Amino acid sequence: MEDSFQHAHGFLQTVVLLTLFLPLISFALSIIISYRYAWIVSISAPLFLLASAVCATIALFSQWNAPDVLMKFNWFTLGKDVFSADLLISNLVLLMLFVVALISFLVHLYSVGYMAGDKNIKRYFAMLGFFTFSMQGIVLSDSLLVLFVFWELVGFSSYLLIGHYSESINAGRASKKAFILNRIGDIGFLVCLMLVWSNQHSFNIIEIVGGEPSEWKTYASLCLFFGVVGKSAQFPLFTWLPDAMEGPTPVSALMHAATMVAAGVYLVIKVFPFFTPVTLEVITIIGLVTALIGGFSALAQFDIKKILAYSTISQLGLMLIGAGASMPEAALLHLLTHAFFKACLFLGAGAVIHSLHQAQRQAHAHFDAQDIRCMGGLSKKLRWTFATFVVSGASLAGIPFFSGFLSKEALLTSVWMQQGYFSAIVFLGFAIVSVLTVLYTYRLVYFVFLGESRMVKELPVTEIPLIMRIPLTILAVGSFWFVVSWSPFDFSGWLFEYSKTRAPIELTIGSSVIILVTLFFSTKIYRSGVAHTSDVLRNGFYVDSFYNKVSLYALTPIYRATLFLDRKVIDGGIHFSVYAQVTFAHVVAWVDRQIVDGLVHLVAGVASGIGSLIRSFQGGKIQHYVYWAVFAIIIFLICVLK
Amino acid sequence: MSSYSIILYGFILIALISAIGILAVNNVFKAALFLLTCLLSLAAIYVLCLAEFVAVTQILVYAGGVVVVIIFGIMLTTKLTGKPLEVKNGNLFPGLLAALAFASMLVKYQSMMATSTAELSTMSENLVSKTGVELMTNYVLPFELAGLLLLMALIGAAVTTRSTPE
Amino acid sequence: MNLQEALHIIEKSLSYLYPELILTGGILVLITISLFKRISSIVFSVVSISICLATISLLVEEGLLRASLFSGIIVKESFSTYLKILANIGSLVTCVMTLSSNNQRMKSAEFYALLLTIVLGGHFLVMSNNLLMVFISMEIISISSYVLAGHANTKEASEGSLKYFLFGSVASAIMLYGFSLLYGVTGTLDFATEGFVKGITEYNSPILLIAGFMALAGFLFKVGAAPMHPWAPDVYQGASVPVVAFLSVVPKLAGIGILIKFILVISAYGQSKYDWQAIISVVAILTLTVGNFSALAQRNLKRMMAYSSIAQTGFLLVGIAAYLPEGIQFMLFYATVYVAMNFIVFISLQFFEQRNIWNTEHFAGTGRLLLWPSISMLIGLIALTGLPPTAGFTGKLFIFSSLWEAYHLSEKNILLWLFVFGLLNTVVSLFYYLKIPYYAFLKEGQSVEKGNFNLWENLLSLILVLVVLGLFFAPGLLMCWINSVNFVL
Amino acid sequence: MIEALPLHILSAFLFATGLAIVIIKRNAIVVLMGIELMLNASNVNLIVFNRMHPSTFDGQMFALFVIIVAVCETAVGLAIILRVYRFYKTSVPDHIQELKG
Repeated sequence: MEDSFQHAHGFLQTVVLLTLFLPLISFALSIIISYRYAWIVSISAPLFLLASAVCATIALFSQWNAPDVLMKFNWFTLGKDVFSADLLISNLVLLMLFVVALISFLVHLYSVGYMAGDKNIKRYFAMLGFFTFSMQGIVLSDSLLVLFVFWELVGFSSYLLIGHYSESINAGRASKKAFILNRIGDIGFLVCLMLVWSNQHSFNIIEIVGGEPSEWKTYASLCLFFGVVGKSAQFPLFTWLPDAMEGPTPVSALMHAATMVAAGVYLVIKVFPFFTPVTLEVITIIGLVTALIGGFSALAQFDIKKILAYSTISQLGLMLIGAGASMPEAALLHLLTHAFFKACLFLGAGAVIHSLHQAQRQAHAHFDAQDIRCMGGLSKKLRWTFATFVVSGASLAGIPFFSGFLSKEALLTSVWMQQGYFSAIVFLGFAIVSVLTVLYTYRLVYFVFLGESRMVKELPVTEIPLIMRIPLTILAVGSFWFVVSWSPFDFSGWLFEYSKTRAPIELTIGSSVIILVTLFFSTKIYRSGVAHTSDVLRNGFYVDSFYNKVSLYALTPIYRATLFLDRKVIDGGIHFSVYAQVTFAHVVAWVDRQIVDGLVHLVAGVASGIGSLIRSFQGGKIQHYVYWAVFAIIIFLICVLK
Repeated sequence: MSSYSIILYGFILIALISAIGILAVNNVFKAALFLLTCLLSLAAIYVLCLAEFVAVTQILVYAGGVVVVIIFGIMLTTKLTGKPLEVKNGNLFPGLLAALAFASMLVKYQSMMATSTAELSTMSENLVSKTGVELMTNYVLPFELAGLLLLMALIGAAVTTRSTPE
Repeated sequence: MNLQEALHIIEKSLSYLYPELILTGGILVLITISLFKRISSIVFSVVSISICLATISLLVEEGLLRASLFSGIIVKESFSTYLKILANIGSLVTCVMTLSSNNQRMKSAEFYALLLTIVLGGHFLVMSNNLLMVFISMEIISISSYVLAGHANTKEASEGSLKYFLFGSVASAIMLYGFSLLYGVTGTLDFATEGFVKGITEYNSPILLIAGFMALAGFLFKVGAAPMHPWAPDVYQGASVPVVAFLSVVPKLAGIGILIKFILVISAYGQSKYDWQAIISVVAILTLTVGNFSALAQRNLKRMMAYSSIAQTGFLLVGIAAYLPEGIQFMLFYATVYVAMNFIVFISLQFFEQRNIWNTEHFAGTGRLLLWPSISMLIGLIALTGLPPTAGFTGKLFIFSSLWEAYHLSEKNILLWLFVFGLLNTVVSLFYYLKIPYYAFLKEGQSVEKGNFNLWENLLSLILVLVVLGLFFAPGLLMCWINSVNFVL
Repeated sequence: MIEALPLHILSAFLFATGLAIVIIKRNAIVVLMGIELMLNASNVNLIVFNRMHPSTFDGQMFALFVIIVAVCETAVGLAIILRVYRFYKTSVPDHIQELKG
C-alpha cells in the first residue's frame, strides 16, 4: 500500500509545514503581545498569512500533477496499534491548501481596515490565525482521528469568533447554537470513527477508502455524512448558519462562506471512494432538499448577510448533489469558484455595512445598516464595491463568462449523465435552484445598489479604504472564467483536465439561455415591483403591500384574464409565480423556525424534564434517600431474580 | 426437644421481641433499654453457638459502652428544650414495605441455605486462648488497623464536638 | 502452622509495607504535634514529606509483580501500586490547596491526620484480598470522611456530614450483610482463593445474587454511583472545597480499585451463571444518566461538580463494564486524567469561592478580570466534557473503544445500550460544563476586583493543565507505563 | 444439636427491623440504634456460618471486628449528631434539609 506513494522530500515538507504552522505562529504572537501594543497584531497577522499563502503557492506549483506524497508522522503507539498523524499531499489537497491560505490572507488584510478600532482586535486576529491553522489541518491530515481533532478545533474557533461582539446577546446565543448543532453532527462523526476502527483497525484514509462496499461501510459513511451535515449546514442542521451572521462580516466571509462550511464538502470529496451507493443517494437527496430550502429562503430575507447565508446553504447543497452524482471533481470545482465569489460577495456586503456605519456615525442617523430595504442607489456612491459585487454576483448567478457558470455546468453535467427518473427529478430541482439563484442575486443587487435611494439618500456615504479594496479586487478577478479554464464555455480547463468529462453542447446552450431569460425577467419583476409600490415606500411597508397587490391578482384570475389580455397576462403570470415562490419561502422559513428549532427546544425540554424528575428524589431528607436507595436495590433484585 | 433448644429459642424470641419493641415504642429511653435487652440476648445466643469470646466482647462493648453512650447522647440532645422524649414516626409505609421486602427475600433464600446443610456441625474445641493467638498471628494486620480506626474515631469525635469560636 | 512460622510471615510481610508504615508514622507524628504546638509550617512539612516519601517508596518497588502478604489477606501488585500512587498525588495536591484556604480549621494537624488516614485506608483497600480487610479499610475511609466532610464547622458542612454518616452507615451495614452471606456460601473470607470461586460456581442459588448485590451497594456508595449516590450532592455542597476535591478523587479511586476485583470474583471470572457484566452496565447507564441530567439545572457550582463527579464515575464504570484487560488499562488512563482535570477545576473553584463567586450567574465577566483562573477552569471543564485538545477526549475515546470491542466480542445488547447512552450523555454534559465559560467569557457582569492565583495555585494548575494537554498529544507516555501494569488477584 | 433455620430467620428479621427503624423513626439517635441492629444481624449470620465451616475462626473474628467498627461509628455518629443539634436545635433528620435539589 505504502509503496505506491512517494515519500516527501525535504523541500516540499518544509513548505507544507510552513503553510500549516505560520498561522499558528500568528495566533501565538497575537496572544503574547500585551494590550498596549495591540496595533502590532494588525500588521504581523496579515504578514504571517501572506507568507503562508506564498508557501502554499510554491507547494501548488512545484507539486501540481505530480504523484501523491505521503508524509508520515507517528503520533502514539498503543500496544500493537500505531496511531499516525500522516499528511497526504495530492492535487486536491494542494488546491484546497492554496485556496484556504489565499482567502484567509485576503480576509486578514480586509480585517485590518474593517476591524480598525475594535478593542478586542488581539483576540480577533488570534482566533482568525487559529482557525486558519485548524482548517489547514483538516485539509492536510490523512488520519480520520487527527482530522476529527482539527474538525473540533475549527468548530471551537468558530464558536469564539461568532461570539466576538460579546456585548450582543444575539451573538452569544448564535455562537451557542452553532456550537451545539455542530456537536450533534459530531456524534455521527464519532460513531463513524468507532465503526471504522473496529472494522479496519486503522484511521488512515488511504487505507480505509479501498475495498468493496459493505454493510458496515454504509452505516459508517452515513454517520460520517451526518457529521458533514452539521458542519456544512445541511438540512436539517442548517439553522445555525444564518444566525452565525451575528459575527463580524470578514469572519462570515472566511468561515461561513469560503472555508469552514466547505470543510464538510471537502471531507466528502476526500473520502469519496468510501461512500456506498446508498449513502450517495442520501447525499443527493439531502443536498437537493437543502439547495431548494436555501434558495427559497434567500428570496424572503431582508438582511443582506442572511440572504448571502441562505445562498451559501443552497450552494453547498448543490455541491453535495454533484458529489452524490458520483462526480466529486465537479463538487470540488464549485467549491473553489464558490470560495472566491462568495468571499467577494461577503466582503462587499461588509464594505456596504462598514461605509453605512461610518456615514451613520457622521450624520447621527439611525436605521438597520444591514437591511436592504433601507439601502438602494448605492452604485453611485460606492462605485468600486458595486463593480466587484456585480462581478461576483454574476458568478454566483451563473452567468456565462464567469466562473460560477462553468462550475455549475460541471455539476449539471454530473447529474445529466446519471440515468433514471430519480436523476431527472434531481435535474429539475437543480434547474429550479439555478433560477432561484439568479432571482435572489438580482434582487440583492437591485435593492442595494440600483433603484432609488431610500434611507441612504442624505447620508454622506464614502468609498471604503484602499486596504479593503485590494482583497475585493483580487477576489472579483478570481470570479471570471479564466480561473477554471481558458474557454469560457468549457469547464474542462486546466483545473479539471484530469477528468475526461465534457458538457454536452445542448446543456451549455440550454442553461445559458435559461439563465439569461431568468435574468431578463428578474429585471422586469423587481423594476415593476418597485414601481407598483412606490407609494408604499414612504411607509416602509414595501413587502406587505406588494403581497396585497399580487394576491389581489392571484385571487381574481378570471377578472384579470378578461381585463388584461395583452402583455399584462405575462406580467401577471410572473407575479403569480413570484407570489407562489414567496409563499413557499415563508412556509419553509416557518418550518425552519417551528419544526427544526422546535426540535432543538423539544430535546432541551425533555432533557431538563428528565433532570427534574431525577432531582425530585433529591429532596434533602436523608431518610428518603435511604429508602429510595433501598428500593432501587430491591427493584434491581426483583428484576434479576424474576 | 432438648433443654438446650428451649433456651436457644427463648433467647431468639427475646431478641426478636425487643427489636420490634424499638420500632414500636415512642419513648427514646425505652427504645435504648430494648436495644440493651436485644444485644444481651444476642450475646447469650453467641454463647450457645460456642463463640464465648465474641459474646463477652458483645456484653462489654455494647452493653457497657455503646448503649451508655447512646443514653448520654439522648440526654444531651433533649436537655436544652426540655421536651418530652417522644419519637414520632414518619415514612411508615415505605419503611415497612422495604423492611418486608427484604425480610421475605432473605428468609426465603436463606432458609434454602439452612436446609442444604441441615445441622450445624459441632466444633471440637473453642478456647479463648486460641482466639487470642489467631488475633495476633493471622489477623494481626486487621487488628492493628482496628486500633488505628479507634484512634482516628476518637480524634474525629473530639474534633467534631470541639467548639471553635466562629 | 506454629507460632515461629507465623511471626516469620509477619516480619517478612512488614518489609513490603514501607509506604503504609511511613504514612502511619506521619499520622502519629501529626497527632503528637497537635497535642503540643500549632505551627502550621511544621504540620504542613510533616504531611508533605510523609506523602512524598510514601510515593517514592511506591515508585521504587514499582516493578514488583506480585507479593502475597500476611498469609494472603493483602496482595501487592502493580495495579494496586498504580492506584496508590494516584491517591498519594491526589492527597498531595489537596494539601497544597489547603495552603490558600482561608479557613484555619483546614490547616490544623487533626485535619491532615484524618487526610492521611483516608489515604492509608485507600492503600489497604486496593490491596485487600479478604472480605474482612475490605470491610475494615473501607470503614477507616468512611469514618474519617464523615469527620472531614463536616470539618469546616459551618451549618451546611454539619448537615452534609450527618447525611453522609447516616447514609454511609446504612450502606456499610447492607454491605456487611452481603459479606456475611458470601462467607456462608463459600466458607472463606479470602476471596482470591480457589475455595471462594468454587463456592460461587457450585452454589447454585439466588442467595448469591442477593449477597452480591448487598455487597455491591457498599462499593457503589463509596464510588458515588447510582443508586447509592444521593449523599454526594449534599455533602459536596456543604463541605469546603479542598475536602470536596479530595473526596471526589481518593476514596473514589480506592473504591473503583476494589470494585473491579469484587466484580471479577463475584462473577467467578466470567463463569458464574449470573450476568454481572450486564448488571454493572445497567449501573453505569443509571449513573451516567442521573449525574448528567441532574447537573443540567444546578446553579451552585459545587453541587454541579458533585453531579459531574457522579457522571465521571459512570465513565469509569464503562471501563469496568468492558470486562477486558484493555478496558481496565484504559480505565486507569481515564482515572489519571480525571484526577488532573478534577483538581484543575477545584483549584480555580476555591479561588472563585473566596471571592464569593459560587453561582453560575456570578461568573459573568470574570473572564476578563480574573483571566488566568478562568482560563484554567475553562481547560478543566473542556477536559471533563471530553473535547479535544485535552486528554479528557483521549480518555473517553479509549474507554468507549474498549467498550465497542467488548460489544463485538460478546454481542451483548446491553453493552450497545451503554455505548449509546454514554455518547448521549457526553452531549448532555456539554450543556452544563460549558455554561460557566459561557458566562465567564461571553457575558459582561458585575465588577469584581482584578486578581490572579497565588504562587502555589498558579504552579499547581499550570502543571495539571500541562498534564491534561500533554497527555492528549502524547498519550503514549502514560500508556507505556500503564501497559506494564497487569491486573492479577 | 441446634438447627440453623431459626437463627437465619432471626438475622433476617433483625436486619429488616433495623432498616425499618432507620427509615421510620424521626430521631437521629434512634436511627443510630437501627444501624446497630443491622450490624448485629450480620454478626448473628457470621457466627452461625462459622459453625457451618468450623475449620477456621474467620466468622467469629469478623464478628469481633464488626463490634469494634460499630463502636467507632457510634462515637463519630453521636459527635456529628451533637454538632448538628447545636446548629439546627433538632435531632429529627427530616428537619435537616437545607441542602437539596
